[in-house]
Amino acid sequence: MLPLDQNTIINFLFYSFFYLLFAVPLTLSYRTTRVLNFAHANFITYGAYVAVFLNGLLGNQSLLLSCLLAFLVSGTLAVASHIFVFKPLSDRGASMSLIMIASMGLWIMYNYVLYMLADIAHALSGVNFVSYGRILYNDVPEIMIGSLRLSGGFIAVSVAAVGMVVFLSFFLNKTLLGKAMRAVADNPVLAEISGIPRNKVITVTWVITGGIVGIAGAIWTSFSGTVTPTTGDAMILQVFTVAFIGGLVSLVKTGIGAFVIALIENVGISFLNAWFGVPTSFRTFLTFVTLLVILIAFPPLGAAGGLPFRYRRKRGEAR
Amino acid sequence: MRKVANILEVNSVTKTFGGIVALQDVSINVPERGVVGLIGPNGSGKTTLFNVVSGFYVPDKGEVWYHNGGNSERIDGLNPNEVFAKGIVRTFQIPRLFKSLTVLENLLLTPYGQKGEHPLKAINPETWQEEEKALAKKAMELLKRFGLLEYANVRVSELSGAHMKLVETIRGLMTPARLFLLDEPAAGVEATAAHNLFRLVRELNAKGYTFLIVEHRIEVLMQYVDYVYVLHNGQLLAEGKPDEVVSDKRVIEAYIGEANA
Amino acid sequence: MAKTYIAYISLYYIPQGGERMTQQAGKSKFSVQFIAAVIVALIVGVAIGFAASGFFAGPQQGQPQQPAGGQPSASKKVIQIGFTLPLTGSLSSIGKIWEKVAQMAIEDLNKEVQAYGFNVEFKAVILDDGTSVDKAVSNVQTLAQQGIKVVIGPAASSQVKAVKSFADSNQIVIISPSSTAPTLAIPNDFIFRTVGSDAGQAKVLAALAFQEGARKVIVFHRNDEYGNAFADFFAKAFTQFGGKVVDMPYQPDLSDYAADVNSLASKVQTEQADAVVLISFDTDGGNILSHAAESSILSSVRWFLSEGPHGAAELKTPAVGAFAAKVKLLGTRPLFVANPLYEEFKQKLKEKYGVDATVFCDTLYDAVQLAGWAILRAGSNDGNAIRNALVEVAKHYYGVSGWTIFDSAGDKAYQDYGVWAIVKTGAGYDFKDVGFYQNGQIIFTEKPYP
Amino acid sequence: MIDVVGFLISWLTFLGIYGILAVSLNFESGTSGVTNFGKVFFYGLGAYIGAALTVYLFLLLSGVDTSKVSPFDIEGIVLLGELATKNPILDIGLLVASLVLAFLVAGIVGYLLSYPIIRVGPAFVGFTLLSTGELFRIFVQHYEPLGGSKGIMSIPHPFAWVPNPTLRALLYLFIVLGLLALTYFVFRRLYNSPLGRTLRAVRDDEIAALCLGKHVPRLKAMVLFIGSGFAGMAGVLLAFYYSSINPDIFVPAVTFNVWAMIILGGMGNLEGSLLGAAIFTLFDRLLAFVTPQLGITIISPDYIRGFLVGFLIVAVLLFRPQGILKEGKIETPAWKVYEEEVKGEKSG
Repeated sequence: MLPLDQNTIINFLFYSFFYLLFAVPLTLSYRTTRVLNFAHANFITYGAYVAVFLNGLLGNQSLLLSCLLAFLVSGTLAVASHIFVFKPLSDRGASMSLIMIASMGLWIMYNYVLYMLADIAHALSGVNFVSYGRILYNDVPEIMIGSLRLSGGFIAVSVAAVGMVVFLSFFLNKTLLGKAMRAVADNPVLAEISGIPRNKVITVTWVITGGIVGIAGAIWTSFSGTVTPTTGDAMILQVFTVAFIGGLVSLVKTGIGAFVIALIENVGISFLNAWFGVPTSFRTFLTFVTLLVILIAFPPLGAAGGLPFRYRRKRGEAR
Repeated sequence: MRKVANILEVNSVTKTFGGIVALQDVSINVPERGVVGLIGPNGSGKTTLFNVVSGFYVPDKGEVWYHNGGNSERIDGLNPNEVFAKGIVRTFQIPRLFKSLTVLENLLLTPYGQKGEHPLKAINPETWQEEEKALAKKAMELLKRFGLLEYANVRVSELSGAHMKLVETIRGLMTPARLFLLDEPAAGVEATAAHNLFRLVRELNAKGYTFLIVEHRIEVLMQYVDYVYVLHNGQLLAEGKPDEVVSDKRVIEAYIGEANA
Repeated sequence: MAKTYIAYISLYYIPQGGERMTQQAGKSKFSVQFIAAVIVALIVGVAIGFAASGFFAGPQQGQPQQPAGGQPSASKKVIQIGFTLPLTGSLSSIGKIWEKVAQMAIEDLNKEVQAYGFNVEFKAVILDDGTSVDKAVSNVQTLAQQGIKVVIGPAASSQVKAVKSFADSNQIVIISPSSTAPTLAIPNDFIFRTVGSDAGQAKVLAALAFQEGARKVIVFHRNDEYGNAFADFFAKAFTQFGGKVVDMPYQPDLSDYAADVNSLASKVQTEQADAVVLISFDTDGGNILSHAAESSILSSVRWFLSEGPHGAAELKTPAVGAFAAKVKLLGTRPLFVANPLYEEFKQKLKEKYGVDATVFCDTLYDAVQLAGWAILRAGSNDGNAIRNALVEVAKHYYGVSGWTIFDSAGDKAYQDYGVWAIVKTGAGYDFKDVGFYQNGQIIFTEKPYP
Repeated sequence: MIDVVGFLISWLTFLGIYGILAVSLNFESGTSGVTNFGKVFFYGLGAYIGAALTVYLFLLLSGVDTSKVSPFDIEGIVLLGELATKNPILDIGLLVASLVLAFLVAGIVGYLLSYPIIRVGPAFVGFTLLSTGELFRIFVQHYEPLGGSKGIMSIPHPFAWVPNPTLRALLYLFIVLGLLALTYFVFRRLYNSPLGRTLRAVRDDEIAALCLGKHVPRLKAMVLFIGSGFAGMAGVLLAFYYSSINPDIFVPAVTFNVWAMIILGGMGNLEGSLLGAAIFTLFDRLLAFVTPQLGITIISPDYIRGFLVGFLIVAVLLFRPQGILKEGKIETPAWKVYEEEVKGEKSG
């Protein structure tokens, strides 16, 4: 029996769109800045908590307002990380792993700042912010298609995901800054020589990355049943897996990765459960296995600082 | 029919990258104890050829042969470390030294198959100390000979560009290597230093080493090489003695074409 | 403390020359070593400082305390009780409430013992273990090193297991208010639990589900020790009643469970189950229920819950509330039904700290009371004596969690169970105890759902 | 009065275990450039191998049929606790056997894992190992022969037969410190050898090292073998120390803690890792003496502690990237030759 019903499809799309919104900016930021940013998880969580604080402290019920503020907050966070940490490090010629570790430090730091903020907010209002239920917004409509009910959160995430794809494809292909961004991604040295303002490009990349992810985080509060300060952390491994499917280089492949992982997590595990009795708690396990399989079968050569060729066991085994 | 006098033979090598032909049917020969230049405009396939010879790429077609003494071996498709083990040393356009190590250490780590590189032996210094001392003596001699003694204990990240190139080149002398592949030794170096480097090449050549040199600065290169190959758009355009090549119309056109582009 | 921070901070500003430098300068190397030495010295100094302060201010059993700050209670003997609670980490939302319960329990205990004429003052030493095993162990060790013999906590069974070895060999009495793992029911050790084992509750939940007409249920449970053990016991009890059980674990600590809930829905459909039994904690339980509320399949079967989600704010939202009414959601939890002490406790907690009593608040409160009286009864700071006294004290104590008698394994021997529901109130939705378990069946005191 | 002896014993035992992790991680990541974000995987693997081997073998060798009395049920747990006090040879023998086996298995798994990751850059390496750790944790949670989510309990303490608890802890501390010393000795030797030099070259520039004839994939696999082997031994030490393990112990946070230690101490400096491990473990313990004095605070002191860990990582990388102790040079006899030559030059 195929476990394919309306809800499965809706859920699959939900996850796909969220992974798209979380992972495409990650790939974008990596390929432009060469920083594998663990603090990406914080952009998600901060976006979500902007919405949570607005709702819990001020009673805000507008998703649009939450998204706007989340864009600002997460975008600022991203740019601040760049200006105060990543830029000084890369200016000094620190290695890629070192910057990666610095982002790990930022990740831990931001996380606890959020816990502290939740504590302060708790002291102010008496509301428990460490685990916050789904927020109902009054400015996103529900749509009924026949018997199919599309929730406000679904409308919001679809609009955001489609909006991001349209925006990015326009921005990267048509605008000067976007083209410069691609040039920096392709060859930073050459881009610098040819007079592209690399620094400006990178700053803009961070704004876009943090901003989009922040918006997605805010929308997440209208989808997920609970928001906690570890919301982003618990998801970041999947998001990275999605981005790795794109080799951290290709935005299109990352997009495909989002759908693949969403498919595995929503439909694949149900199939395995129905047919082979694999426990459904293997859901995340499956994601990581996918990652390992991809790395073994199609190593992303040259991506993320690896050897630019495949080490051969025998003469001329592969090229 | 191979000429035994050649140390390196590249026989009609073709290499494509997803439809783009980087090398097409290129054949070059490097004679034993020769200094051979390889020139061509940007994107003509020089570096690809180097990458094929040094083992980074496997050619789609063609063969690469290496004749060391009476030993003839096919080396295409070997990994870079295996190519090195056969006695071919390669340098890079931007010197790739090990930045956190000192000049002396950069030299010391070059020899292939040191005893102390084996983990079980590394734990027991007795097994490798003598070898290490002998290597150190050899390295110090080299440094002395090339006037680098004062830099022996300096991290290479603090050296000037010219010194880096020098260290990268003489690093190969720590090994029994016969053939040096130099990738743009004169790039980014001022004229005097470039000439010094090429003088060193001739000096070493006189001692029996063979060189294949990719160089963009033709005016410097031509004074020092015996024979020149010209690549253009992945194909061999011309070859011959330096003065012949310089006057070759096709070569001039290729370079002018680049200048106009 | 401050000193250590200053040492750290001063470190960052060491001149950058060191980085560029090669190995030429012995001087700079020396300075680095010097700094390292200074840091080590500072740390050791701070450590000795603490040791010394502990020497002056710590509890010295049998001797009157020197007044610290000239409090009027100067002549009272101070006895410390250690706590290791999950103030951060995955259990932090209830840990925060427990912290307040612990404070309140100590206050009440002090009033009570002083009323009996004991010239002692109990003091809570509360440490956070972040729900981590390593920290729980180091907390218990730290507490023991301060001369504390009774430690309340840690919360999770995995933590209790890890501290067991240290507690047993150093005779530290551990009283966990919330660990329910059956594998910890070991006789003659120093581990006590003021909460009934999951086996009991699983049986009650099975009885509840069966009595409510469920014949084929899907047990959707956390894939951790708590969830797996509970599910096993439930399955045993429910099959004994003649029902059928389908096991379905989910991985805890995810950010969202929409996909899992979806798998659950398709499982419900393919298995033709008539009820879902959810065994979860608070955050994941709230998450799962709010997703389930959106599924028509899951809204058409009955739901039965364990004690984990009880008290979670996420369950009071209108969406979940409406869902609860639709599926006639019922849960079980350890509770001494119609215990006036518990009602009083709940009210007092709300008045004093503004928080609602959640799961295991009562067992924690009683753990503190038992610990205090046991220490007094033992009359010495000897772990073994306190352990023996604890068993005796518990035999004669009726607290907010009911009778506290321990069985031979040091676990709560008699546990009653109540049934809770989510009902509509004036302000929205809230939890309500609607029945209890007696002699193998559930007796409802009121009808929660029309 | 604070029990200083008890404090030192418990702190040093933790320090010993974390010290082994930190030194081996520093050798992998600081010296050889394998960004291992999955340290906890090998640590957990070792712990599980040691624990499972011990509880099964202990029961079998004591003549108990493990198919009837499972070491994961109450009966088995109680039985193990009773038997452990009576059988010194088995207690110690199984610890030794566990250490050896854990070293080998964790090492071999590390070696095999190098296959998917040798060709990719640090970002992929780090992340792949990180997710492998999670993979392992989820797997163990499901795998009943290893106790599943219950974990393994009542692992016989090697000195369970010693009646005095302080002496018992002290004896175990000696074993831990002995292994820490062994770890340090081995890595010190490897570090100051031509191998250490080559590994540093690989870290600096993989491609150039390859062109100089260094078999980079094999070197990395070898480093992962050794580093993982020692992490596996640390896991065994933890398992025997706690007498119980379960999947919840081996979360990625452990790896990040060890990373913070080596960054603070100095990447590429083995003594630095020990110092970093000492500072971190001590800081945690001292904090535990202070925080209860603060009572209920608005912001939990542990949040501030967590914040400081992250801040420390960032600040050290920004302002003192080499850590407290910076990377030293590779001490081989070559420097003696160098000094002689330079002296000869000057006098000559």
